[in-house]
Amino acid sequence: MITLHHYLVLAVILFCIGVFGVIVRRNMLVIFMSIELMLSSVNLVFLSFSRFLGSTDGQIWVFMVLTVAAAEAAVGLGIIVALFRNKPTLYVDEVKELKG
Amino acid sequence: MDYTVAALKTFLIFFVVINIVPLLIWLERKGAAYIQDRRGPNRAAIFGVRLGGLIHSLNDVVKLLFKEDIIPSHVNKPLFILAPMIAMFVATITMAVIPFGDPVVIGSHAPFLLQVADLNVGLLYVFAVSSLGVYGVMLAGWAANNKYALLGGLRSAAQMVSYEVSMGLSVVGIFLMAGSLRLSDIVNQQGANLFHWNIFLQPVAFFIFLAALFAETNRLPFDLPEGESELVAGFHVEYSSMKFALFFMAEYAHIIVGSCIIATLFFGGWNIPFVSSEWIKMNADLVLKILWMGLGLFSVVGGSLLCRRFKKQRYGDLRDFEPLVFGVPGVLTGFGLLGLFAIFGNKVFLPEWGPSVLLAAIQIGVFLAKVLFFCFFFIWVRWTLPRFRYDQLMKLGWKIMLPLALANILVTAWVALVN
Amino acid sequence: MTNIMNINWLQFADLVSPLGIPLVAGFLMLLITPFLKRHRRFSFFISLASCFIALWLGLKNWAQAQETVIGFLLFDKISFFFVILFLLAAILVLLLAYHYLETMGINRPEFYALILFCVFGMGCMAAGSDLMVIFLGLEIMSVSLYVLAGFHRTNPFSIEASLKYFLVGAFASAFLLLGIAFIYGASGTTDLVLLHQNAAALATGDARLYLMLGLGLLGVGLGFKVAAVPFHFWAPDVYEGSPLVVTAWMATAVKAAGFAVILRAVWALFQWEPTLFNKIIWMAAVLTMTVGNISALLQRNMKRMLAYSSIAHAGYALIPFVAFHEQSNSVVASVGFYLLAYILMTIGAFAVLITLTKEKEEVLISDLSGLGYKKPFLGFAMTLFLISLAGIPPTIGFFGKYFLFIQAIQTGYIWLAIIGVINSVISVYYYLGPVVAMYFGGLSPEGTVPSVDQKGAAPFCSPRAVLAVIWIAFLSVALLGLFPSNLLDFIQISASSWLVALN
Amino acid sequence: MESIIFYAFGGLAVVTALLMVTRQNPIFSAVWLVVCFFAFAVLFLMLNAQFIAVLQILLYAGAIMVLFIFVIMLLNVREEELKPKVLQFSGILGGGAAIYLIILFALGVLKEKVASFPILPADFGYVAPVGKLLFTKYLIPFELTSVLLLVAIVGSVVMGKRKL
Repeated sequence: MITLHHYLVLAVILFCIGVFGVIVRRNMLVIFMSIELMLSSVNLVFLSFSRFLGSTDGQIWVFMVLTVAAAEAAVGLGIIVALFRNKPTLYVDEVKELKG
Repeated sequence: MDYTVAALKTFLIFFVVINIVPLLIWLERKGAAYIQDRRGPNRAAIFGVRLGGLIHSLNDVVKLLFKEDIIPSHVNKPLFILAPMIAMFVATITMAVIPFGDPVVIGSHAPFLLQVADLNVGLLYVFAVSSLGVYGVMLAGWAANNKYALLGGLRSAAQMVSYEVSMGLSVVGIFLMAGSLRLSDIVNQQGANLFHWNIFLQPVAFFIFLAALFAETNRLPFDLPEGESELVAGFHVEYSSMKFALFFMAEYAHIIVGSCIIATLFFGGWNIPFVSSEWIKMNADLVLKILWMGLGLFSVVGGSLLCRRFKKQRYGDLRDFEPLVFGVPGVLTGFGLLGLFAIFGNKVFLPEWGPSVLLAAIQIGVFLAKVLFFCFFFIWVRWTLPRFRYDQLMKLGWKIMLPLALANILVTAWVALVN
Repeated sequence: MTNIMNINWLQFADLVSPLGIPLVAGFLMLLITPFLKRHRRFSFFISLASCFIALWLGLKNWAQAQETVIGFLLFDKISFFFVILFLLAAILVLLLAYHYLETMGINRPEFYALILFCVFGMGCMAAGSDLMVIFLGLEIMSVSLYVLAGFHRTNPFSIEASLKYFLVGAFASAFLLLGIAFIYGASGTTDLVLLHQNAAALATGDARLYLMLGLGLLGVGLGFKVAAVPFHFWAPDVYEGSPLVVTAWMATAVKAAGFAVILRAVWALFQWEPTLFNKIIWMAAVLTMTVGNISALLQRNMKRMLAYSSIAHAGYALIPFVAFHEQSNSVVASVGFYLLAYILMTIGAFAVLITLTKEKEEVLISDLSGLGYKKPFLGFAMTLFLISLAGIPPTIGFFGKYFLFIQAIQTGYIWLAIIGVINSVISVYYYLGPVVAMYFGGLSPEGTVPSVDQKGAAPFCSPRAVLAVIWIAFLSVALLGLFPSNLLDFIQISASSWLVALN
Repeated sequence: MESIIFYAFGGLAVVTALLMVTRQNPIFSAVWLVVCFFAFAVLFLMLNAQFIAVLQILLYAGAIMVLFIFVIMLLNVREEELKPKVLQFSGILGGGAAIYLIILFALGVLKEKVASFPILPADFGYVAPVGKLLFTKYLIPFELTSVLLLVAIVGSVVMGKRKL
């Protein structure tokens, strides 16, 4: 019997793998992909609650999250390409013109 | 039980697609030849039987299967192997939602669907899956570790992503008319009346869709990713033997799938112009007789025409007898059919399930005929039009087709609102 | 409400116009400018004009505002107050921008369009009555800001700031969303008014843990967005790297928008267990103030110093939230007043910095030396802004802080107020650094005033628009510091109508 | 049957997510993430969200990840420029933080009473009901997404175009 909790725990595990990726990896593309993974697991949370509550509102939320993910991907990859033109590296720890 | 049926259907459809591919390759070579005013392949033969060059396709299959499989040392091996698989997989999986006919209802049994899955989101599924096709090309381009391949991969990714947008937008008008994304609903909504087919109701959408489909399948006039004159062979320059064949087959499978979608969305799917399904069901006996007679006559006429081409000692070997191999049996079968019709013609009556099955058979036949016509159309276009320049291609996609598709949606929505 | 056809669209258009006009102006600008020759001027003027019209409409709507909720937007006086605040900041920043962008060679219409879209997003954040609209507004704002931060594409600092801001922003958005997802799961709704009515019941019900998880994650997400400690680490880098006008915009309006959301969220969601909430706010406020101020002490770069000071100011603005349960009305008013004050003085300070830049982004404190002699007005204005930021009477900054601390004192959080005062005293030290440099720096040993051309390196270019901004900020900081009560009344009316009507 | 699918695809999602995070070469990360998104789509289907499941593939796998791979190809970083993995302080910190978060969340979630799913109407999550809601109740958020996408278009042109 699969219950709400199964889905929530799965979603949370996936979310945390995303957090792990963001914190540990230095490759900016992988960091960005980890963020996409986080957003996707948020979708899983929304959908399992939507299924549990029997309300379609959660699916609308997922629709919005998908849009946001797409918008962020477009801008974020644009930024990465622009950065690469200035300094050909993929690693955030090599980008340290600003002392911080 | 359900799963078994689904698996059988899947296998059947896959089998059909795989077998149309060599046929299309033959059609392509022959079509190119006749468009360029030459004969095309006609030498390979089995005991003198050449089938108009069709044996060449068989030869190609055998050759590609048994050729040495070379993986160059500088490639990225996992992705290099994965890429052609993705290409082929994606091309065939789309067929799952294509309806080949009305659900067959026999007695009190549940309707038997003539498609693998009747999804509520059918058309979106088609787009979702076809948008994955770009992975095969991109990963092949990247994994080959070769400048030409990389450029080909990049080009195709940009091209496919750009054209997917106008492709998706062009069919929104059809959703609006059908009120559903289910492909069977879209076909039913078009009905048997020729002038209710979407080709007449949504002509702009049709042309946009067609152009986008050419770009999606990487066919001429949009075959920039593999343009021989500029990129050697584009993304599959490093591939050989069966891996190359998979790409090659994927391209043709893509054409078949694309033709299926065009036939479904714009040409009434399995519908026969002006002959409604109900009419066929009501007059199943009559239809059966007409078909029986027609088949018999066709065999006789076709067979005798073939036999007339038999000339002794033209080649001086077995090939001289080739027309007879098909002509004589054809004539005999035709006479047999006609004779049977004369004897039993009036005594035949169909069992209870007969009309439904007959209808389904006719629908499948009509649908396949439409699909084959569009496959031929692809080939026709390829050997007729020149290739675009890359910037023109992008300009066409973003600056002409996209606004047109949007305008089409606006107009359709307005008309739908007024009605 | 559920059926969109029942909406009175005319009324909606009227109410939404203060947000909508900048948006429409942005669309128009993007449509028209490619066909124009003198497009830079055109886009500057059209954006400015749209902001002025929107400001006028905002004031008009503020006067007539009832608590109407249409299509997830809550049009009450406090929404319009925040919209007016954003528009004011936008006008000031736009006035600064034209000259600055010309100097940097990046004067393009997209900049103005993005600022206008940003204003729209902030308006949605302030006026949203559903977390969905708030979140989408936040994203519209953030995506514009990612680009604005990297608008000087050829400058590696700028693009790096953009990347850092983007990665942190997207990361924070994911946390925020997970929080919202759990809140949705706990309550089945994301409507703030409904949540406000049900939060107490939920907090004791079955779904308590989901709600707690959701609130915690939401808090983390919002903390990232307003750069509260310990989620502040990105702010100094981003503020330093971004173009100066964008920094001014991020430090002021964006922060105000973040606080607008926090006000709404605290009102709707965090009212069920005040003691725990107050402890968390107490910690956050103290940490944010202290870390911000102490780090600011070490900075030599003006931009970076102002960045840390903006973190510290976020800490001050968090203080009154401990009193939200008891006296929400005056808390909202004090935060609103403080944000307005902060916007005016910070933009003033940035305006003075902009007069000092010429193709070089960095402004060190030593670059300011002698400004008090060379340009007496600029020096005087800068001094006023800085002492106002430090909170020395009789400036607007003093009253702002006074109203904040008084909330804490009235509800018995004496120590919090004392820590706030101590922090203000620390901040005086680094705010006076530039003042000292302006009046006493750059003097030759004999104590004579160096002539301008001797130091010549510091080019002063102060076109009329920038001067106008400095004058506006100067006058309002000085005058409102002397007569703050009218303004406070204005804000108090805004706050009370919201809380009374929907409680 | 339901639990088999759940554990199979849930496990697949977790494994591919871990592979995505640990690959050194970003293109492998991207490929694993695509597989992960497929597993997500199957889970979405199990949750009666047909429409969203297809959108997940269409948008994430078909558009966003294609963009990622496109950028990876465009930047064309060679294998030898990729850094070897070293376990750094941040690695230990991140691993610890992630495990801590998982335990925290999982404990929090599991403390709740067992909550099984209710029976839903047959067309739950189909295109029509979701679309209807999107264009009536949620019309204004829907329009906001179009503004967001416009901002993203302007933004990516500003950042990406070589010459403006």
